[in-house]
Amino acid sequence: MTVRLQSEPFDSGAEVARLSEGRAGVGAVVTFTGLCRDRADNGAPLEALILEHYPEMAQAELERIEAEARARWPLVDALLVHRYGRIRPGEPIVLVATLSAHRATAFAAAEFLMDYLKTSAPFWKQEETAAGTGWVAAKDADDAAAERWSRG
Amino acid sequence: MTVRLQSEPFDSGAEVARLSEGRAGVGAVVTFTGLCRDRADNGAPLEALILEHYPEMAQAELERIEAEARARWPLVDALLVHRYGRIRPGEPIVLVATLSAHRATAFAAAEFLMDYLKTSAPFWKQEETAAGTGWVAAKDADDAAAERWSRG
Amino acid sequence: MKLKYFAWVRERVGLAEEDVDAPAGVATVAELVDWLRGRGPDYERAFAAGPAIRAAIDKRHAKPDASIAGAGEIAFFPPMTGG
Amino acid sequence: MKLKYFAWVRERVGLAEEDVDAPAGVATVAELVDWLRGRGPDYERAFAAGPAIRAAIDKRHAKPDASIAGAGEIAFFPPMTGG
Repeated sequence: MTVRLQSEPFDSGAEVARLSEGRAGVGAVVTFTGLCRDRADNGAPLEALILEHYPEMAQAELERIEAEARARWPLVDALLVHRYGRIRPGEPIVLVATLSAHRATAFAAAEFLMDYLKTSAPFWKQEETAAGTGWVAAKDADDAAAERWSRG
Repeated sequence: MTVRLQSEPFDSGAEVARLSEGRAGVGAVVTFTGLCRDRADNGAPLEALILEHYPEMAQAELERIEAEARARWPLVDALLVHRYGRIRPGEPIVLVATLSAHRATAFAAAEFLMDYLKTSAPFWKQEETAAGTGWVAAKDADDAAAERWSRG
Repeated sequence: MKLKYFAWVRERVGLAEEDVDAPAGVATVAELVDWLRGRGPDYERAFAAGPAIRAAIDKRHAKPDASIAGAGEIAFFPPMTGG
Repeated sequence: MKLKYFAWVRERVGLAEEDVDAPAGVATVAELVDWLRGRGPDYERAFAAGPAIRAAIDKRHAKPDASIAGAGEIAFFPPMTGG
């Protein structure tokens, strides 16, 4: 179980290959990779995203989210990688990978990790466009996505 | 949009890297990789899986499933790779990858593709163990998983 | 028409495929199965599982009451276990 | 105690962090925010968004009515937009 914060780009495929290697009981691997798009939320061409974070809390919060996922589902392993700093279009921002014996577990845990990460991990995005730099507004849809895990 | 049947192993990371390259509007990539476990369904050590398939129908059926996913969700691209023949523990069996602007879409489409593939793509697994070779029984849970997409 | 058999249906019938001419009156998948069961003990054993056996007409899933009129290729197989 | 500010809260306050001694009677996160707003126009502007501003006490999310007694580090920031 690993949580990693870094400014450098990462290679999702290589990360997951390393994670899966020699795991005999794993039948299902689900990955989510969040990429930097080439457009700002308002549609303008995007130069870059700048991700600010609260380092000590980000590490602690991601570890709490991962522990919660492991308590809810029988995971063989999980990986969370999140970048900070300046990120160019096409580059990866975040990676979530879940390894499990069965696919339903791997899917549910990966979605849960992403939903919670979006609403509770202390990262803030700025968009850099020709018009200047502006903070990205939080989306109600993200709160709703995280909320569904606390029902029932 | 690609559907591929092959007997050779594949590299999920490399497949997805190739698929994602230069896709400026993609914010979310979800992958599912199904791996051959080292145990048969009854717990005995597994030597290999042998996958039989109905080639022309498998190709057509996977294309229909993919078209259905594209009709339901706005996907930038999708990839389905399924192996047949002899597969050893630790090797990949199936890969589903979905590329979309947003994560909810990519997750939903990937789960849909896997659920339908499990219950409608004409593949049949045999388990090879020290005790001999036997056909894997279909799981009620797979039918239930596919069924949920037709509700509501 | 051509019949194809897969997995344990294939093993029990003892053939991967064959060409047959079903008699008049055999109009649906279910009627074709009934007729096949009368062709001998291998067929009887292959199709004894009844509703657990799936069919496809010209590479599309077909229900027991589907018409086989004009079908070029009909396949029989157990529930699928891919993925 | 140490206060930390992030994203546009940081920009509006004009500081990334500072050490403060809140007066007696400031017992919760909400009371601390009220007190900070009285410290000048930069603070007023930073905290005018009210409930949209989130807080963390010692690196854990905290509600407005959470007690700040014994807190070593309190952070204020907008809703998160990572991932």
